[in-house]
Amino acid sequence: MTDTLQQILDPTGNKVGKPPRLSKEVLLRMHRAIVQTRHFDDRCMKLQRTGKIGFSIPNLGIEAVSVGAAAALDASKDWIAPSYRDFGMLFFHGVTAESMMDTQFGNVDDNSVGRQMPVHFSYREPIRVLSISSPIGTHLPQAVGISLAAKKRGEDAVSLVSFGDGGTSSLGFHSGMNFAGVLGAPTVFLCQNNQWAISCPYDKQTGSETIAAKGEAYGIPAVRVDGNDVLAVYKVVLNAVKRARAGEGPTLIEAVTMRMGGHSTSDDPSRYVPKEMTEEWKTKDPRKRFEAWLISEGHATSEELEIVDADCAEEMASAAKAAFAKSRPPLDTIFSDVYAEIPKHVADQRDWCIGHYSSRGEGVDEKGEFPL
Amino acid sequence: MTDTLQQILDPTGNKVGKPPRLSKEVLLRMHRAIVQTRHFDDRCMKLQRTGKIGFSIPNLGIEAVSVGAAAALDASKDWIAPSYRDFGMLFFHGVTAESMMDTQFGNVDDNSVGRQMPVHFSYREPIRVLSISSPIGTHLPQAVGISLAAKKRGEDAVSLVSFGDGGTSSLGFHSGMNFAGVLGAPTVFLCQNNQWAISCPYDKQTGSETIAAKGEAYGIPAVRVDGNDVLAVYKVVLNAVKRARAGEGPTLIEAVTMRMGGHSTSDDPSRYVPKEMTEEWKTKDPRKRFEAWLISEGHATSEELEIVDADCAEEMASAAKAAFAKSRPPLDTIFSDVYAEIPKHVADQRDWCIGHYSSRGEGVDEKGEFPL
Amino acid sequence: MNELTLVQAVNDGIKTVMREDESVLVLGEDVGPKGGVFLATDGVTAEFGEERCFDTPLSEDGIIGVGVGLAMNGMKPICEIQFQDFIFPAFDQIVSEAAKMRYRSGGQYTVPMVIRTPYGGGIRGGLYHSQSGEAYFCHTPGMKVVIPSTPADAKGLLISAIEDPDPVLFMEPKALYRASREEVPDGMHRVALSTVREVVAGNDAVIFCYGAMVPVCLQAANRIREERGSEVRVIDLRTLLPLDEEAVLEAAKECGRVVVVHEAPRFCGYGSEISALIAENAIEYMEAPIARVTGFDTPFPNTLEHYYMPDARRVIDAVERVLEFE
Amino acid sequence: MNELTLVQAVNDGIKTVMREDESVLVLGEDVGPKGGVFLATDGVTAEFGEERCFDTPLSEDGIIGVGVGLAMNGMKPICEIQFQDFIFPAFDQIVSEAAKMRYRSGGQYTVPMVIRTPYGGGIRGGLYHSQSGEAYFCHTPGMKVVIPSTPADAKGLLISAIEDPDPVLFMEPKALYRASREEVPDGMHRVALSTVREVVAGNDAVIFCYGAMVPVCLQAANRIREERGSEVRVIDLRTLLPLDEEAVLEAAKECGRVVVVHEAPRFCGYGSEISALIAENAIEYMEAPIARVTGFDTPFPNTLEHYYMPDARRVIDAVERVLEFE
Ligand SMILES: Cc1ncc(C[n+]2csc(CCOP(=O)(O)OP(=O)(O)O)c2C)c(N)n1
Ligand SMILES: Cc1ncc(C[n+]2csc(CCOP(=O)(O)OP(=O)(O)O)c2C)c(N)n1
Ligand SMILES: [Mg+2]
Ligand SMILES: [Mg+2]
Repeated sequence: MTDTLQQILDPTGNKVGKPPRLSKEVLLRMHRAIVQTRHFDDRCMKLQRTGKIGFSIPNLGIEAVSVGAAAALDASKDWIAPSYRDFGMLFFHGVTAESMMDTQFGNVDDNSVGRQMPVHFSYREPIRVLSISSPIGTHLPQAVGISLAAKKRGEDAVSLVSFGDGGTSSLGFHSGMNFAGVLGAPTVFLCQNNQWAISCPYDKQTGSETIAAKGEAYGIPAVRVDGNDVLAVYKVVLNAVKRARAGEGPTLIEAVTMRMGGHSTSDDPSRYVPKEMTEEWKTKDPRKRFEAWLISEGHATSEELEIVDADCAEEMASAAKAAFAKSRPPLDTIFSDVYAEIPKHVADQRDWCIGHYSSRGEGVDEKGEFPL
Repeated sequence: MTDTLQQILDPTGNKVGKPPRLSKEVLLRMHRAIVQTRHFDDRCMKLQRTGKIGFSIPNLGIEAVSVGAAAALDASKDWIAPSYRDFGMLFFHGVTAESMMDTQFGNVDDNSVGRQMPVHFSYREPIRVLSISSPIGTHLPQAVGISLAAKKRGEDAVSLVSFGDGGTSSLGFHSGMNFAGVLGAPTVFLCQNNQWAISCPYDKQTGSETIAAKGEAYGIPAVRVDGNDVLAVYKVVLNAVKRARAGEGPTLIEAVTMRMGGHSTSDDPSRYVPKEMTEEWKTKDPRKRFEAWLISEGHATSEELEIVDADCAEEMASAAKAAFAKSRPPLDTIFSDVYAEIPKHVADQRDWCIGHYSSRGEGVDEKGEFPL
Repeated sequence: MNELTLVQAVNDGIKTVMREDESVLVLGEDVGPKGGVFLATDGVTAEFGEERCFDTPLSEDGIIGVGVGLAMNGMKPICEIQFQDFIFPAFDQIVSEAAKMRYRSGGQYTVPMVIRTPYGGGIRGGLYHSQSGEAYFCHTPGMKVVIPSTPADAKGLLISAIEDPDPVLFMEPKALYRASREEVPDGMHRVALSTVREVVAGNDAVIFCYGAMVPVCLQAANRIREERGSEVRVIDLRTLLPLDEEAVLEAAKECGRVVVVHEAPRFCGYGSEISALIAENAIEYMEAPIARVTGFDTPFPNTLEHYYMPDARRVIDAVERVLEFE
Repeated sequence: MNELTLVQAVNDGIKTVMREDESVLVLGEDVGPKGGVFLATDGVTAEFGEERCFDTPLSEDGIIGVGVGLAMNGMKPICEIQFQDFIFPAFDQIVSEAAKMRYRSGGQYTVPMVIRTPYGGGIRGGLYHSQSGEAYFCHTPGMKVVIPSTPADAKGLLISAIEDPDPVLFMEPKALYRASREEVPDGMHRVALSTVREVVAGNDAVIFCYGAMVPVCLQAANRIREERGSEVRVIDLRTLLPLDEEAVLEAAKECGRVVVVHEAPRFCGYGSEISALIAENAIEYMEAPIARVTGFDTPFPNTLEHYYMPDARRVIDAVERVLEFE
C-alpha cells in the first residue's frame, strides 16, 4: 500500500483507475480552483516584480494536491491547517480572490491585519483555515489537538494538515504524528512531496525511500498518491477523511509532485534544480491532465475551459486592483490582539506611538485620514 | 529482520542461537560488570534511603543491554553517549566504582565537580563517555555529530548512543536519526525499550508496533534483540559497529527489556506497573541466564561466581565510604568552566561570593580548610 | 477552608475548575495514574477519567502543540511540563505559536491555555532540575507569566489563569511545594492576575520578589526590623507579565530605595526589567543604587546550590547597603 | 583591502578561516549550492567541497545538535540558522547543551561552535522574518552573543568568534546586509570579542546600541549635533555577552545621561540589562532617567513595520528628553 503510487489519470488524462463519483458541478469547481491558483500566482508574480507586493509563493505544479484534498472536506465542520503553498484549498472552498489579495497587500481588510507576510492566510469562513505560520511544522501537533478536541466532544469533524517534504524533518512532524498515533486523533496528514525544500533535494532531506514509509514509525497507515492527479488525490484523502470520521484514527498521505517554479518569488531555482528534472515533470502537468479527462468525459468543452481561463485571469486582475486600492491598517493595529484585553504598558506604548507619529505628520494613511 | 527478536540464550540459559566468539576473560568482564551494577545500585539505594545521596537510578533488569553493547566497542577510539541508565557500560570499560560514587556524592573528585545531579557521569578515560544530560534525547544528534567528525577526518571511530523507549518521542530522536540517515553517520542507535518512561507505558508512548519499525522512516536498518540476553545484545551491536566502521552508516537497535525497579529512587512503581508484568519478567532475569550459561560452558563455577558477587558488594561499600569521606568542591567551582576564560562579571561575582560567605564563616569545607 | 500545602492547593485548584468547566483538560508526562512527579495531579484521572487527564509521550513540543490545538478548538488545556528545565523543546510552540496566534490571526484564533511547571532550586536538582527561566518568557509579548508564593495564591491565581483567554505560563516554586500550609478558600477562589501583593508594609526600602524568594525576603525584612528597626516593604509581584507597573513604580517612589531579588542569573534576568523600569520612570525618587540579589551568571550547580541561591543574609546585606547609601 | 557589503564581509570571513583551518565546517539549510538565502555562503561549497559546506534537512535541532557533536570531536562548525526567528526549535540544544557542556563536564567537553543567523526587521518580513531575540540568549550563561554593525566588524568579529573556544551566537543585522560598503581588511582580520566601539565621541549624553540600530543612532547623534550643538556619544556594544561592563559604566558616568536603543520589544529586552547595570553601579552619576528606545511590546508587524522599529527621530526625541531633564 505504501509503495504503490495511487493513480486514476495518467499524464495524458487516460483513465488508469476508477474515478471517484463526483458531480459535474464539483468537478468544475475543482477545475476552476486550479485555474484560479495559476492566475493568482501569475498576478502575484507581476505584483512582486513591480514592487507592489513584497513576496509570494508559486503553486505551479502542486495545485492538484491542494484542490483534490480540499474537495474531500466538509466545510461545515472540518478544519484545514495548510502549508503556505495551498492556495487551491482556499479557492476550492470559495475564499474570494480579493480577500486573498488583501493578505498579499497586508491592507486593512487582511485577516491578519497586515501583521503577517503575504501568503499567511487565516480564515474561519467559508471553512476554518488555520492562521498560517512561517515556522515549518508547528501546525502538525496543533491540527492533532484541534481534531482531538472535536473527538472529545463527540463531534465527527476532522482536521487536514498539509506540509512539504522538508516539513517531515521538523519537530512538529515527529510530535504531531506521534501524538496522533497514540491518541487516535482524526487528523489527515498530507505531505506534498514536491522534491525540494527551497534548494534541498529529497535525498538530502531524508534517508527514507518514501515519505509514506514514515507512517509505520507511528503506527499510522500511509498511502502514496500521484500528486498531479487531482482525482487520485481526492480519492485517497476522502478515504482518510472517512476513516478519521469513523473513529479509525489518522492517515499519512504522501502526494508525489514537483515544485515547478521557484521556492518563492525571491528564489532562483536555476541555481540548483536540474533542467532535465523540470522538463520531465512538465509532461505530467496536473491541469492539462485533468482538462483532457474533463473533455473526454464530456464534462466540459475546450471552449468552456478557455472561458474559465479568461474569467479567472480577469478575476485576479480586478482582485489585485481592489486590494491595492485599500488603505493600510491603522496604527493602533500594531497594539491590538496581543492579548484579549490590552495591558497598560502596551496601551501606553500605543498612545505614545500615535502621539509621536502624528506630531511628525506621519501615520496618516493613503486616503489622507488619520488612521485611527 | 525488524520483527524477529534476536536471541542466543533463552531465559533459562539454554543456547537457542550461535554465541559470539568471546574470550573467557571478556565474558567474565561482562559478567562482573553486571554484578557490579547490581551492587552499585543496592549501595546507592541504601545511601539514598539514609539521606547520604539525593537520588539514583536503578538499573535492575536492563544491565545486559548496557554491558552487551559496551563490550562491542573499542575504548581506544569509540565514543559512548549513554542514557542515565547505563552504569554497566562504565563498569565494563573499567571506570572505577569510587569515581562513579564521587559523582553520586557530587564531591570534589566528581568529574562534573558537583554541578550535576547523581548519575550524570562524564569521562574521557578509559573510554569517551559523553557528559550525560538530563533533557532526554539531546545526545542523539550530538552522537551523530561526533561520529561524523571522525568520518570527515577519515577515522573509523563510531559513536554509540543509548536511550529509552520514552526517548524515541524526543526531538533529538527525530533529528538525530534523520541526520544520520541522510549523512550516513557511523552511529549506533541503541534503544533500551524497557516498557516504561517513568509511569508511561509503551502503548501510550508510540503507536508503532516496535521501536525497530522506526528505522525505515529514516532509511536506517533496524534490528530487535532480546535485551535480557547479553550475548545477543553484544552480537547485534557488534554487527552494527562493524557496519559503521566499514562506512555503511547507522543502525537502529531495539533491545527489548523491562525496568524491574522504580524509575528512580524517588519513584513508587507500584502505583502504575501491573504486578503480573513484573512477575513475568522476573523469570527472564539477564544475570541468571548469563550465569547459567557461563557455568554450563565451563567458563566459571558457581563458587567462582559467588566470589565475584561478594567481591563486588565489598567494592561498592568501600567505594561509597571513600567518596563519602571526600570534601565537597570548593566555592569557586560555581564560577569556573562557564567559559574557557572567566569573564569579568563572573569573576566579580565569584570574588563577592567568596568574600560574602567567608565573612559569614561559611563556604568552609568539611576538613575545616577554606575551600579555595 | 482547608489547610493545604502549595502543591495541594494547585491540585485543589485543578479539581475545582474541572468540576465547574467540562472543557478543562490536563495533559502531560506522568500526570495520569502516577499523579505527576510532585503529585500535583494526584487523583485527577481517578475523578475525571482518562479522557480529561491523560499521560502523553515524552515530547514537550507535542504537549504544547497539541495543547494549542485543543485550545483553538474550544478546550481549556492545562499542560504540565514536568520540570521547567524541560520546557525548552517546546519553546517554539510557546513563543512562536501560543503567544502570537491571536495577533497573527487578527483575533480569529486564540489560545486559552495554561502551562504549569515547577521551577527553581533548593531540591539538589543540579543544572537541569533547578532553573528559573521566567525571563525567557517575559520577553515574549502575548504570553502571561504568573508565579505564586503561597498556597492560597497558588489556587487563586491558577483558577484565574485557567479562566484567562490568553496563554499563561504558571510557574510553581517547587521549593515551596511542601514548605508550609495555610488556609485555602474552598470553591472557585480567584486572585486577579496582574496584581501585586504587599507581604510586609514599610517605607524605608522596598524589596520586589516572587516565588520561592518571597519567604526569603520576608525573613530578611523581619530580621532587618528586629536588628535595626528599619521598615522594609516586601512586594510579591505574583504576575510577572503583564506586570502591574504602576504598583511597582508607586512602591519605588514611596520607599526611594529598592532591592530586586530572584534566583535566576542576573544578566538579562527579570530583575533587570524592574530596575530599568524604575530607572526610566522614577529615577529622581531614588536615594540609592537599585540593587539586585540574584543567582550567579553561571549554570545552576548541585552540591553548592545553597551558595548559589540568594538567602536571607544576602538579601539583608543588599538592603543594608541600600539603606546606608548616601 | 576590498570594498565589501556586510554580507560579503561575512562570506569573506568564512572563506578566509576555512582556508586557514581545515576543521572549520559550514552546515545549515540551503548553505550549499544555493549559497544561503542571503548568499552569505555563496561559493563556499564550490571552493571547499560538500564535505566542508553542506545542506542539512529542515531541522534546526539537528543543525545545532549535530554541530555540538562536531565541535565536541575536534571540528569547528559554523551552523547557519536561516532566520533568527527559526532558531527556537534549537533552543534546547543551545541553552541546555551548547551553553552548559563545559560546565557540566568539568571542562572535559567543550563546544567551540558559531551559530550564524540573520536577525531584525526592515525587510517586510512580518512576525517571523524580523525578530530580534538576543535577550533570550543573553540570559544564558555559557553563551557568547555577538552582533556586528559594519562590514569590517562583521568579518573581524566572525573570525574571532570562530576561533573562540566557546559557543558564540553571531547575529547578523539583515537590514544592513547590503546597506553600504566599506573597506574590509584582507586575511585573518580579527576584532576582539567583548570590546565596544565608539562610533561618535561626545560627553553630553551616550547612546548604547548595536546591529542595525547603530546607523540609526549615528544619524540621530549627527542631527542632534547639527540641530542643537549637543555632543552625543554613540557606543556600538558589538558583544552583548560577555559585555564589556566597564566600558559601559565608564561612558555612562562620563556622560551622565543615557539612552539605550534596540529593535526588540522593551519588556525584559537587552536594554533593561544596560539600564539595570547603570542603575546598580552608577546611579549617582545619572542626571536624567535612563531612557529606552525599543520595539514595542507586541509581536513584529508587517505593513506597519516602520512604525514599529525605532528610527532616528524616535532616538532624537529620547535623547532630547534626557538632555533637557533637570
Ligand atoms: C523552522 C523553519 N526553518 C526554516 C524555515 C525557512 N524555510 C521556509 S520554507 C522552507 C522549505 C520548506 O520546504 P518544504 O517543507 O518541502 O515545503 P515546500 O516549500 O517545498 O512546499 C524553509 C527551509 C522555516 N520557515 N521554518
Ligand atoms: C525533555 C525531558 N522531558 C522530561 C524529562 C523527565 N524525565 C526524566 S526520565 C523520563 C522518562 C524517560 O523514559 P525512557 O526514555 O523510556 O528511559 P528509562 O527511564 O525508561 O530508561 C522523563 C519523562 C526529561 N528528563 N527531559
Ligand atoms: Mg518541498
Ligand atoms: Mg523506558
